[in-house]
Amino acid sequence: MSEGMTTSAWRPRSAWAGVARAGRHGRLQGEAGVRLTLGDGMGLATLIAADGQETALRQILTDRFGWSLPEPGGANVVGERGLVWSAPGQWLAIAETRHALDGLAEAVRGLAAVTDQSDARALVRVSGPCARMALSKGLTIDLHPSAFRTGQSAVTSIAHIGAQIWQRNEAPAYDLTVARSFADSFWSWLDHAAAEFGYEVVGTSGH
Amino acid sequence: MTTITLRRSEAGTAAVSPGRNQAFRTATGGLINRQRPLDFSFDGVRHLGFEGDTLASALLANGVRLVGRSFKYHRPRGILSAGSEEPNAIVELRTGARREPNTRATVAELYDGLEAQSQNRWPSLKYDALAVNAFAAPVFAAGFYYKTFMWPAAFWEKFYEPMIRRAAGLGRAANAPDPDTYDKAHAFCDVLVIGGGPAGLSAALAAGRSGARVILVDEDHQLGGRLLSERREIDFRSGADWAQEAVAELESMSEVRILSRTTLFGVYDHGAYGAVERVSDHLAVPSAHAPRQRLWRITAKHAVLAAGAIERPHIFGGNDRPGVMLAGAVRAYLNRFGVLPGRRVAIFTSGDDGWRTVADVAAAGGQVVAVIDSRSSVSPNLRREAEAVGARVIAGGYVSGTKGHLALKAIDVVDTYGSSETIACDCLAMANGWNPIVHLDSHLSRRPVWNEVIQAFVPGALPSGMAAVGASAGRLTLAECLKTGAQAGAEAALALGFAAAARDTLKTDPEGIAHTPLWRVAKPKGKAFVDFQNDVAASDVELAHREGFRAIEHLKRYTTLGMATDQGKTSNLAGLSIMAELTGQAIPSVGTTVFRPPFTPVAIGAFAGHHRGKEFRATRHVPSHAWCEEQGAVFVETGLWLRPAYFPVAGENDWMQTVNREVNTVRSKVGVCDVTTLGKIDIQGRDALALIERACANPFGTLAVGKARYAVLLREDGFVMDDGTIARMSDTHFVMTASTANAAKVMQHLEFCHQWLWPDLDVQMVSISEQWAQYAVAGPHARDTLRDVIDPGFDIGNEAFPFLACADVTVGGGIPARLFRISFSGELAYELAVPAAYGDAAWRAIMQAGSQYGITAYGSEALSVMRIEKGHAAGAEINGQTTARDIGLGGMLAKKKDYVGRLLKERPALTDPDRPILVGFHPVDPAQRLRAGARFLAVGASPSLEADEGYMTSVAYSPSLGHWIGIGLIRRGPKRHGERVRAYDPVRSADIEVEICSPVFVDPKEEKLRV
Amino acid sequence: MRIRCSHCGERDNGEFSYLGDATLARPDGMEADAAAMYDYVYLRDNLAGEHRELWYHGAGCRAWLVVTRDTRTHTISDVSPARDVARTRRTGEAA
Amino acid sequence: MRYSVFSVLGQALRGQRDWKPQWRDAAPRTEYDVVIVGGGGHGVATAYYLAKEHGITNVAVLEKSHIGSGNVGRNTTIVRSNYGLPGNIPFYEQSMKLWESLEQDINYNAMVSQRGVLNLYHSDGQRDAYARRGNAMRMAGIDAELLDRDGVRAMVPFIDFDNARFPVKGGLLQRRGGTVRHDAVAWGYARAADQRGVDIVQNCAVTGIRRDNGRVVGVETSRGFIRAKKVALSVAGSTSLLASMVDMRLPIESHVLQAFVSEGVKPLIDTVMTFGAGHFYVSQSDKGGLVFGGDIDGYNSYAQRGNLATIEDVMEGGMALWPGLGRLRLLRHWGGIMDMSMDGSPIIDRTGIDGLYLNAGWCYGGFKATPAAGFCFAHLIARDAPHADAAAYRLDRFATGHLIDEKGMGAQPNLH
Repeated sequence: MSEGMTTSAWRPRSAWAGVARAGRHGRLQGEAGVRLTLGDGMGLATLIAADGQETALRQILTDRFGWSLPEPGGANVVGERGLVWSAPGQWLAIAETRHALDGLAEAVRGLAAVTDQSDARALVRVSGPCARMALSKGLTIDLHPSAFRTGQSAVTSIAHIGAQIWQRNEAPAYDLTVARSFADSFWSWLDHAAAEFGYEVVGTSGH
Repeated sequence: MTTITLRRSEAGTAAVSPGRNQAFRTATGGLINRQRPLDFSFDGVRHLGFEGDTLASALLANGVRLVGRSFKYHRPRGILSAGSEEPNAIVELRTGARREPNTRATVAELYDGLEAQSQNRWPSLKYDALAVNAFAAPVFAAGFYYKTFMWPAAFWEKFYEPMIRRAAGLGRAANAPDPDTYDKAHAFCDVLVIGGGPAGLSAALAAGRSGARVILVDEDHQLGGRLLSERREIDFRSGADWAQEAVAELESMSEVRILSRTTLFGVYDHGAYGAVERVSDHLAVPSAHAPRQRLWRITAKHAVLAAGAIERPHIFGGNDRPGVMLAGAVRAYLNRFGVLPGRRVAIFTSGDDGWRTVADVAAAGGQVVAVIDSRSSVSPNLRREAEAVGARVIAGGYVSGTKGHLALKAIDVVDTYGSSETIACDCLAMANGWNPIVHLDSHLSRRPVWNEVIQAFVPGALPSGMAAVGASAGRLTLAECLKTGAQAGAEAALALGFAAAARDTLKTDPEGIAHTPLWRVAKPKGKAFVDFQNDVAASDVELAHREGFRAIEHLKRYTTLGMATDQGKTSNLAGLSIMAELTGQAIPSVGTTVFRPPFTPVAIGAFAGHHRGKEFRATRHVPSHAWCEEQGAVFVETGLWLRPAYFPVAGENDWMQTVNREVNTVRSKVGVCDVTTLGKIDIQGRDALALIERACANPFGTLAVGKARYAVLLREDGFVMDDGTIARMSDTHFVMTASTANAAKVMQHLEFCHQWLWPDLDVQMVSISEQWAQYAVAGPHARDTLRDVIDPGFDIGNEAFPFLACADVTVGGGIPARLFRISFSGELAYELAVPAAYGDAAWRAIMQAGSQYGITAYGSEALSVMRIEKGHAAGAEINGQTTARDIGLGGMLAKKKDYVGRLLKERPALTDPDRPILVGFHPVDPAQRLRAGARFLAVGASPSLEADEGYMTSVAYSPSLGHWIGIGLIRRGPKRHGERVRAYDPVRSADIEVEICSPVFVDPKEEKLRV
Repeated sequence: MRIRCSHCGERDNGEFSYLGDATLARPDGMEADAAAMYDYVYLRDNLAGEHRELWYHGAGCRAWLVVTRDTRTHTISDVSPARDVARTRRTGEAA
Repeated sequence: MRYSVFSVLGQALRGQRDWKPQWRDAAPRTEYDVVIVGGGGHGVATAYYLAKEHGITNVAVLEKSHIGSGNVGRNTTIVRSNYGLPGNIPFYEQSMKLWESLEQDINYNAMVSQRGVLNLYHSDGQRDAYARRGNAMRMAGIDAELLDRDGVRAMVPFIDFDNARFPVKGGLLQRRGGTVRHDAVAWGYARAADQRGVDIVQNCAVTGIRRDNGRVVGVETSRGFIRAKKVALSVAGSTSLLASMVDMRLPIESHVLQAFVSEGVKPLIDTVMTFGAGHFYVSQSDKGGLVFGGDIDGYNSYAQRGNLATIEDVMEGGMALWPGLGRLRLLRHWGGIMDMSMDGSPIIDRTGIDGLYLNAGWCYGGFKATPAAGFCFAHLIARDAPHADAAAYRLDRFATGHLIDEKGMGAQPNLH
């Protein structure tokens, strides 16, 4: 199936297509306070442990993928791959491309249900000196280093839109996802929130 | 008393001469920038002020004392205070769409070009026609309107009420869309310090030095609180200098955030606080990308309340005359703003604190004409100091009345022997003690308690994690403010595990706070006001007492005392004290008023933030949205979704023409519709089927892999919750759809069933609504169209893939997809699900593939027409008031399993054979139009509730039949096919005869969908 | 109001939706009778005081929670995952 | 003294000296024919109609605080009879008719202002649901008009027609709906009941309900035992607490509903308007403040205050509908405790206990019902049979399925 995909004439459309424009926006003076990198084409899948199978699942993920299953509120992401805690017994698996997760369902059969979500989310990486302040306009969780650090994640909402966020590094940089159908509205909020700091958009804007 | 000179602004002396009319500006002094003159206007007259001024201080500097008219009697009013408690000096600030009525001049920062107007007067502030009300004051006593305006009854709305409404109200709202933007932010801290005066600064320093995360909030633009307004000394420097150093130190701490121009307006449960930051209100217009205001939601582990205290006025005749001010305000104007509130100042005090005004007036070049102290015994030192500057001292006396029309000219003073005299003055400073600000600590339903020493309410027991300090805790001296603040800051930090180091006690100059409040003067001359803004006088409190309104809430509501924009900050206790006197009770026995948020009024826009206009709620777009936009689709809001409603093409000039074409094309050729908005839930696991069986009212045990089935869910009360389909992808894997409107609700319900009702079921459930774009391809050529979209090798023919089949397929050369043979339209139809990123491509591929068959895109309107033609229930029928039986689904309910809603659906009223049941309707005259919402009644019956037999739920013009059709609920419907009834629709002036028929109008034998 | 989700930590109450009394047990199975079901669906103690109640962390981890909260003061003394509470209860019933 | 323009003018000349308390602050006697628990609007109205309609004057209203200290003084003052279900329609219309003659009846100006109640709709589905409701009203002889967009624009031109997330498409208007000065209703009824001999007893908390042989014989109070032939509960917000004194569980939860008032401004809006796409409704008081509200906070509560999430939700609704509100300031917000019933409709019925009567479950609609609730409850107490207009408000309807669920939300009180 996966081999077939590479030959497809169909082009995927980025969740940000027609929504985000690359370049500098908002306040133009000085360094941009917020840097927004658009994620695209990543592989995402929900992984839900069957009752009583969490230990076995943990083992197999380590053995087969080198992944460790994060605790509640955790995110074990290295580079563009890893697992982000989403709910009790439930994680979001992340990989560079949608195909990179192709073998996951088979590998954990009987231990966990795997559901492809590669298309379900719009992902943006938020960094820059004012990233925290900009995000705090919509997020109702505390991003201060004493409360939220690299390797931590949260499922929450941002400006009435459901969101999942995890911290990638101490810069800090955050990966933030919202449901795909909300991309336009989410961006409108993000623009409003980041404009006073000046922000720069990097990455694809779709075809 | 040590006298300390305030830090003078650098260019105080000669560089800039006082502005054109700043006749009352002192030559030097004040925390204003005399190098930055600011142009402003009041009632169209231009004046100059300085940076650092408030509108009130700038007006006083220019000798403007009359600033408004009172609410009821339109009495001339001036400036009473220098802070946010101001009841009198409220103006309309700005113009046009930015006009802000009821703005307190005492806290409005001056900016260049500021325009303000007085309000509640006509034609002008000086000559206000409604000032005649003052002569009718004997009639307009508290509550007079409850006793009259009743005859004739019809006159209320037409005459009395409009008259009262026009006279009432204060300023005029702009009532144009607010051109500015608002922002929200969420902040978290260990210690929240509310108030940036000496107590708050001390608390913030103590907590901040420990490393705790501190947020310090102050409503002023400059921190320091009363230190800015008093000539006080801390550790041998001026209080203002000390405050500046404290702020500098706080600013150097990385974990301390200072929010100035920010009012902490409300305390909510579990450490949640609301604050509003006036980001741009000190500017003519906000700068680019900056909001006007920002609403802060602060979550704090501990809070230190250091909000200060509010000075109390005296209650005597004419105490509302412009020129009568709080003594602390007089000192604020003198010391902080370099303004003389009057040249000849009298002081009326009931405590030592008021005497502080004497030296300040003198130092600023004013004349103190008299000090009237209601206490008969006055300290010789105070007396000596006053007499040294030429003031008369009248101990044991009181001010009984005032003279002057638009401004104070003299006061009537009664001395201790009862003889009265008149003393000329243009400013009277009142000092009757201070009321701690106990507002915030009572937001969580805590009652303040009475403190005999300071004769005021102080915070009672506070919720854990909250401490009150300084003046707001009734610790009124500067030394106590510094001490209690530092203590509470350190304690809060310690409690949270931060090591807080104790510092040396700060030295302050001595101060006297001896005080014996005078709740009201014995014999006032003229109306003695308690609530200035609402024109509630002492006599109104007496009337309320006479009429039995003695409980504090009764007093407030009957007289409106404390209900004005200042919420009684200067009047509540005065009202209480008079009632106490009248009822012979102690003040706390009368009651305490309940302080409600917000502390001071907050712009509604700030609460809404970004969420207004189009951004009120998020908009969800379907995967085909870009194509729909390209095609000029007309969209419709469906919950949060924006769905294409129909797709007009050239030559079509009304929506019905378009929809008819779409329906006809589907029924004769093929069409495609974006149904992504349906909720989609992935259900896997050993017990997936068991959960489905318990959640759904119809049986699923027999559902084979590769098959889909209609599903109906009931609420536990037996009414229909939602319907959808469930497809079995494997033994342990199901995909369920829910209606667009109920998608989230169904997901929540299934989680409830799983987590709470049947926790032992091993089920893994997740929403896949966003993962899959889902398109209905319907019509005789649906299969032909899809054959070109689905990869070769998948047999979607009728035998291999019959009605209600489902399967995994691939499209576009290897892209995984799901195909369901289900039909909402009644045609041969499929729903194709593709990964959402390929939704756009898939849609275009379907349009391309179907073009040879004349495919059309169809929207929610055509979808709705076709489902009505097929008699399928949707939102209008599944409205929470209908049972499965009501909507014709009774027959499919399972009999041999337990499921949600099983028992209660059998209640007598729900199985009553007389209940309205879903049937079809068509107009007897085919030319007539049907309307949903019409009520059914027998032909010839006269309309009444008893005659009501049900109502039309959904209607459509059926292009297939060439006339309007409807479905609806009518008593015993299925037994009445062929009967004629009236569809009565008086709200749209319609009343037509309809015939009851089967709800399935098209292809009742379902031949089309099984081919 | 802030609720400390058993899984996510403290969140604003806007992230949750409320269902109600968590001390009620659904009369399960074909043997259950309508009177018991009526009682379960409609009647409430509606306590003024400590109240065990169901909340759903819909904008978070989608867990149902049993929150013990004083309805007079809103003070929350305990939050537990509903599924754990329900399992324990069923075990208790079985025992 | 009878209230009139003449007495007001007369007293103006006498320095308002001769006014008497509007009702006696009665001390409780040892026995009454009827004891009404709860001195809110419903309680005093019930006492008034017991006296006026049924000649029963040996009545006490027991109020734990002062008259009108509960929801009658905390609501957003709206009155209307625009209901859609047959169980509700005659009752609320009776209430509306009583409002229309109230002031002359009780000689108290409660400022009944029939300025219209306009419910906006934003979709075809909502329009049809309003048509369904409006048609039912019209069939019952009640005024209802379905306005289109232009009709709405003529009434409230300042709302957002051009940039709205959920554009306004029209509205259902009941012109006879409007507002009433809430406190005055409680005071006016208390005064009128008092004049007919009813004892208004304030600061008297009921702590127990005494029974003898399954029959109520009186109430224990903070001021002693009071014997009564009949006891009538009218304590919305606290109903379950009183019911628990006789071991009764009810289909009711107590929830907090917040209300809001802005600073006073000159007249802006002269109707009552309800947003159909968010939680917001608004009118303007005669004093100038915009009075507005939204949804309940949604959790059981006996604390008279709410939280920020709901406040923001209401304000967002307000700004979305009426962008000119931005610079107007919120002056005060507060919470009241509602009896939220399981189908969103009230209960006026006997209980399983002889001599104990129940008036409860008003959700957030009790104020508009005050006159009819008093009228029908008095009827029930006096005759031991329900008044025809309130016959549907039975306590057993949840068991029989005769629900009166206007919103179709089912047995979840916080959704009604």
